[in-house]
Amino acid sequence: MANHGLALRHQFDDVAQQKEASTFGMWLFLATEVLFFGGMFLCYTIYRRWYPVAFGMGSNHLSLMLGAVSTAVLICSSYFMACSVNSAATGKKNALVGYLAMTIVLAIAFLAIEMSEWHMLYSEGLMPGFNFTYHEMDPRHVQLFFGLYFSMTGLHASHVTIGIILLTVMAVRAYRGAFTPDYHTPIEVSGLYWHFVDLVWIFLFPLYYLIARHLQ
Amino acid sequence: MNSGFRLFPEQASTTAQHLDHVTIYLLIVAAFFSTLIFALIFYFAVKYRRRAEHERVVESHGGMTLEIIWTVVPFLLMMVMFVWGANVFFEMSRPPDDAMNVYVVGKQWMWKTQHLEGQREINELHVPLGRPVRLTMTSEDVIHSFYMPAFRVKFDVLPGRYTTAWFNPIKAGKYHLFCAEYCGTLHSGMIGWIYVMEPAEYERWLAGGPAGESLASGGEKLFQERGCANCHLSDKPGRCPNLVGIFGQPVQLTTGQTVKADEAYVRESILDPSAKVVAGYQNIMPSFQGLVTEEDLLQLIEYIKSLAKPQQQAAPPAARAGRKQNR
Amino acid sequence: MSEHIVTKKQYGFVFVTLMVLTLVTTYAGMKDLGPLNVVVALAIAVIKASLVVLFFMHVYWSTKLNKIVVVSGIAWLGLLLWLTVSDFATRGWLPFPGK
Amino acid sequence: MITAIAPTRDNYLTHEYGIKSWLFTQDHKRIALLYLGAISFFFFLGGVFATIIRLELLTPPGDLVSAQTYNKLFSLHGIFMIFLFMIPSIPATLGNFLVPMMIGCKDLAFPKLNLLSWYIFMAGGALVMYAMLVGGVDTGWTFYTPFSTSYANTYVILTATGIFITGFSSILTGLNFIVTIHRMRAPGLTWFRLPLFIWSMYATSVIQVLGTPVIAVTLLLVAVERGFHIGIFDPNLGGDPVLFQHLFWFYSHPAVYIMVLPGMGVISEVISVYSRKKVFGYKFVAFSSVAIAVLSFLVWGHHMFVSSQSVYASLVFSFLSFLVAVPSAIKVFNWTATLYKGSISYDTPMLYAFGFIGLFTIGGLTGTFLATLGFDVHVTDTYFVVAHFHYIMVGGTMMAYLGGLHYWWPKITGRMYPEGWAKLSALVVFLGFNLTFFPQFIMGYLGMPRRYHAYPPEFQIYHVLSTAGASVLAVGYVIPAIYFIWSMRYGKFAPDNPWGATGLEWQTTSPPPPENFEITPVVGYDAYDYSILEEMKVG
Repeated sequence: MANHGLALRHQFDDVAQQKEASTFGMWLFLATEVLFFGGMFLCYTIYRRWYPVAFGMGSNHLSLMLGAVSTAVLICSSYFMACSVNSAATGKKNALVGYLAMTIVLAIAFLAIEMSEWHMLYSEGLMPGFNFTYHEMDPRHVQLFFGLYFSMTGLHASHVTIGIILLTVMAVRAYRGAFTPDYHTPIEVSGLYWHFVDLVWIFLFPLYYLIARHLQ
Repeated sequence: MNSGFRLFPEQASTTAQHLDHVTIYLLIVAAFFSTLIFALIFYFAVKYRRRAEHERVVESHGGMTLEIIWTVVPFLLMMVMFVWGANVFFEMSRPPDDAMNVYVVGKQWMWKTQHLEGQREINELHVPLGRPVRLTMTSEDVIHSFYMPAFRVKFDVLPGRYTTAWFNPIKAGKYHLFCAEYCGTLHSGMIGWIYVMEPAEYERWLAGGPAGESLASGGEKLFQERGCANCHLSDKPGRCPNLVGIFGQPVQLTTGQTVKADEAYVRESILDPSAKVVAGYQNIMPSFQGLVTEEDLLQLIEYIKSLAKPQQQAAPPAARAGRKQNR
Repeated sequence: MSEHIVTKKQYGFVFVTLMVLTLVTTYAGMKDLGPLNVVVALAIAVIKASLVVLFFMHVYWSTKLNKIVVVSGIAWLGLLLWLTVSDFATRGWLPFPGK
Repeated sequence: MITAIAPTRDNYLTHEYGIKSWLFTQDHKRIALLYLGAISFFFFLGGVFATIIRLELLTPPGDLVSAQTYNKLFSLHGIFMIFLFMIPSIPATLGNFLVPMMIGCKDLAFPKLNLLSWYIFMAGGALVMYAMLVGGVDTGWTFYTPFSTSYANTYVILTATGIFITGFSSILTGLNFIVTIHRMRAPGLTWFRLPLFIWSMYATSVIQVLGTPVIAVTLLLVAVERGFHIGIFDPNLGGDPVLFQHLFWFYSHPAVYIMVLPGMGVISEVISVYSRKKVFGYKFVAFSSVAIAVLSFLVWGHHMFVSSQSVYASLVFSFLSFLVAVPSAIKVFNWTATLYKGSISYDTPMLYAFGFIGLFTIGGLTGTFLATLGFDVHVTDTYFVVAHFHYIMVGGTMMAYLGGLHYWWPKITGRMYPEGWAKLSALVVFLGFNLTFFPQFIMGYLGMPRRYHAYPPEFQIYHVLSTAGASVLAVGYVIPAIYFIWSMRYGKFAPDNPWGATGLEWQTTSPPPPENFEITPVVGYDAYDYSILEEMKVG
């Protein structure tokens, strides 16, 4: 096995051991992320059970179209990420850089959709802390709903931003030819991270956008 | 309250007696295992001290039976602790029905107690001997904790929610009251006294005190002033639910849920009416958030409770205050 | 993560299923299924999530250790939810406020 | 007698010099020393706060400092001691130094990540220091809402962000250890030949990785709630303060096991070496570490028996809390059984180990008191609880930390500590500790609430005893600080294996070379097999 120059760190015996260590390490990190978002999902579970009506009304103020499109965009970017891992493993450098670029573009598109959703809610006066004005039924619990909504989607958006930075660095290194079929662990590890970010949104979308659409 | 040197706290309530039996059991178990471990260490350390520099030791492999013994025995001892402790806890969690109701409002760094007869006290509570006392408590700002060491009673007092504690005094005297949940700058100043008095003495204190009107009648006055009466007492259906006889009954909401009309429901419906709208009515009631204080809420709840009684209760409030309240 | 390389075609299948499931869950969200609404939404989300984890993130072909980490992460989240909800769900069993 | 030979060979201390060689090192041994320096400073600060608190409590009216200052003092004492000293104490110093050496590899799996952990720790620590200097925080280390979110007017967000950052250092250290222990053991070193210190490091890392994120999100929610009033914990907006307590204690109870488990690992090593005998029931002690790591996540509700948590949940948490006490009991009995028919020498680490077992037993037993529902209602939030957790943390972990430092000092610095002074300070620490905290048990049972800066006069006698004990304890801690520094320059040179121990870390030079081992060792024997050691010496 070609130990690609600086690729093998001195404390590892061989490249295989190093790859398994990196992916195992990333999976441990993703377990912490599961619990990090888990704390907020707990708050969501408790308060949705306590205030179902307020959550339904709050959810109906969110635009279903933007939510569905953003989910689709994120799944596409996840698909392109998977393709980039595949092309890294098969040594096709240009395909790798191309897919990474596509993933980044779609990630930015997702952020754009998310920010437009936020702006729409802000202009409707539904952003707690920024002149929250809501006078229909049960204003306080609806404010709680939007407080939770902005906290969770905000945390998710920050993770998407970190992902964009990470993928850009990977794309630049890929463009410089740093990865070969034998050594492309960084691509796989950032792939794991990006799929996790998509995973969180797969749960956020139904829990926030599909609570009580039938009442609309 | 002799403040001499003491190792055990005073026993001034039935709960204290029951709990002290559990405590003795706990102390015995702890004393046994601590001395066992200390003695074994000391004995082994001396008996098997290293005599020669390169002394060889015959290895004794692990003994499964020993391992099982010191897993099962502690576990069984602890199960006794669990069951006995849970028993006392269950008793602490259920006030008896004939308990005398007292309302407590915790506020940053003082306790306000209110008797049903109308007496209001700051950082003090006078109760008669021989009758259990049930405390319904709430807080105006942060979490406090109503703690009476002599009665072994402690319960947190939360903002936006009612919590309950109770004790049955067995000895007259003056007992400490502490706030046990950190609540800010003068947390250590939020202390007071519980006076347990002989029944006769208590009556004299009750009569001698400021003759304010009872909570229920105070609530009735508020009910009229704030305009609740013309809506909630009229028997014209459709505008708003009639509150006579509603306390404690299940209520059907527009969302299909049914909730029990307890203190928390009444409080929430006054402060945030649109949260739980009764089935068949619109959400037209204005919120009284910020217009009523915690004490007003307690009076209104007491009045609505009094509405729950059958019709003869509607005697004029003045007459009711005169009679002794031994509900 | 072993030397097993997942082909783009396999990724394609997973991608299409994910998109279809997104449409299904959006459509199901519009209908009034009463309490079933939550169950359906969560079931579809769990299916999508497991697809992503097993195939996009290669857990299906990865070492036993990685699988244990995935399971324990979810299990710990379950612990947090289960014991906390067991408190909130059993409040008010005693007829006294705050118990 | 221990032969004194000057270290001629190249070792990790003399390999390179200069600030850059320390601040940009990737050598786990140097990072361990960086942590040692940082946490000693934070321990000193926490100790200063404790001293002022104890002086304040000498008199009932509380006239040394104002109420607000006192509240800041106990809050900062808690925050500095727990987040900036106890949690990183053994894992980050002894753990960082020894885990790679004990499993026979050159370094941790991710050396850069290890250095990053130190920088993150220092950044978080600096932020908490800055928050303290500009005004401190008076919410207690528990940050209970709605006080911390709506009513406190001190630097809550700043301190919470500082702790949030130090949390990541804890996560990354745990992650590093788990990957290293799984992936990089020396050939022949199977799981059941690992030293028990590694088992306890592994269990601690599991708790760090799975627990810390929840406190991170909790502090994030407190900061967001305080900044934008989104209502998550604010009762006026429908939030529930008890939900904060659930999220907070889900991490904070396992955190107390993060603090005590490494101490147990050190004790297993020390007891075995100084009685020259295999640890009794090796598998039971190893699995009880892992059992503690798992069960510690099920019991947090025993902090909330009187917080209007439902009665049903309190019953469930009380029962589970008794379950988590069983593995600790197994460990104590197995340590005591190890002494049976051993050849016990009274070196300082062994004195600290005896102290640990005794005091940890008292701490653990009072823990079962607090798990008993009825009793906990009476004593929660009183000095009984303060005494309980100090018996575990100061009586347990602190003693194990000092014992571990003494035990591995020859390996870390290549110098021996002065045995006479060390034995004296161990005794002073033991006496000072008991005089400080045993009266608090009695005072707590009598009903003295915690976090009071003024108290009724009948508790004064206990406070005076406790303050007297605290001054003795302070002396007990200062002496080792002095002679450790003294020994770095004037201590006798330490041989490779001064105690005749069997761990891999003792089969390399003291202090060890940068790559730990000239040739990667092959392990063919069980842990603590002293007979093998004899043959190696003879062969």
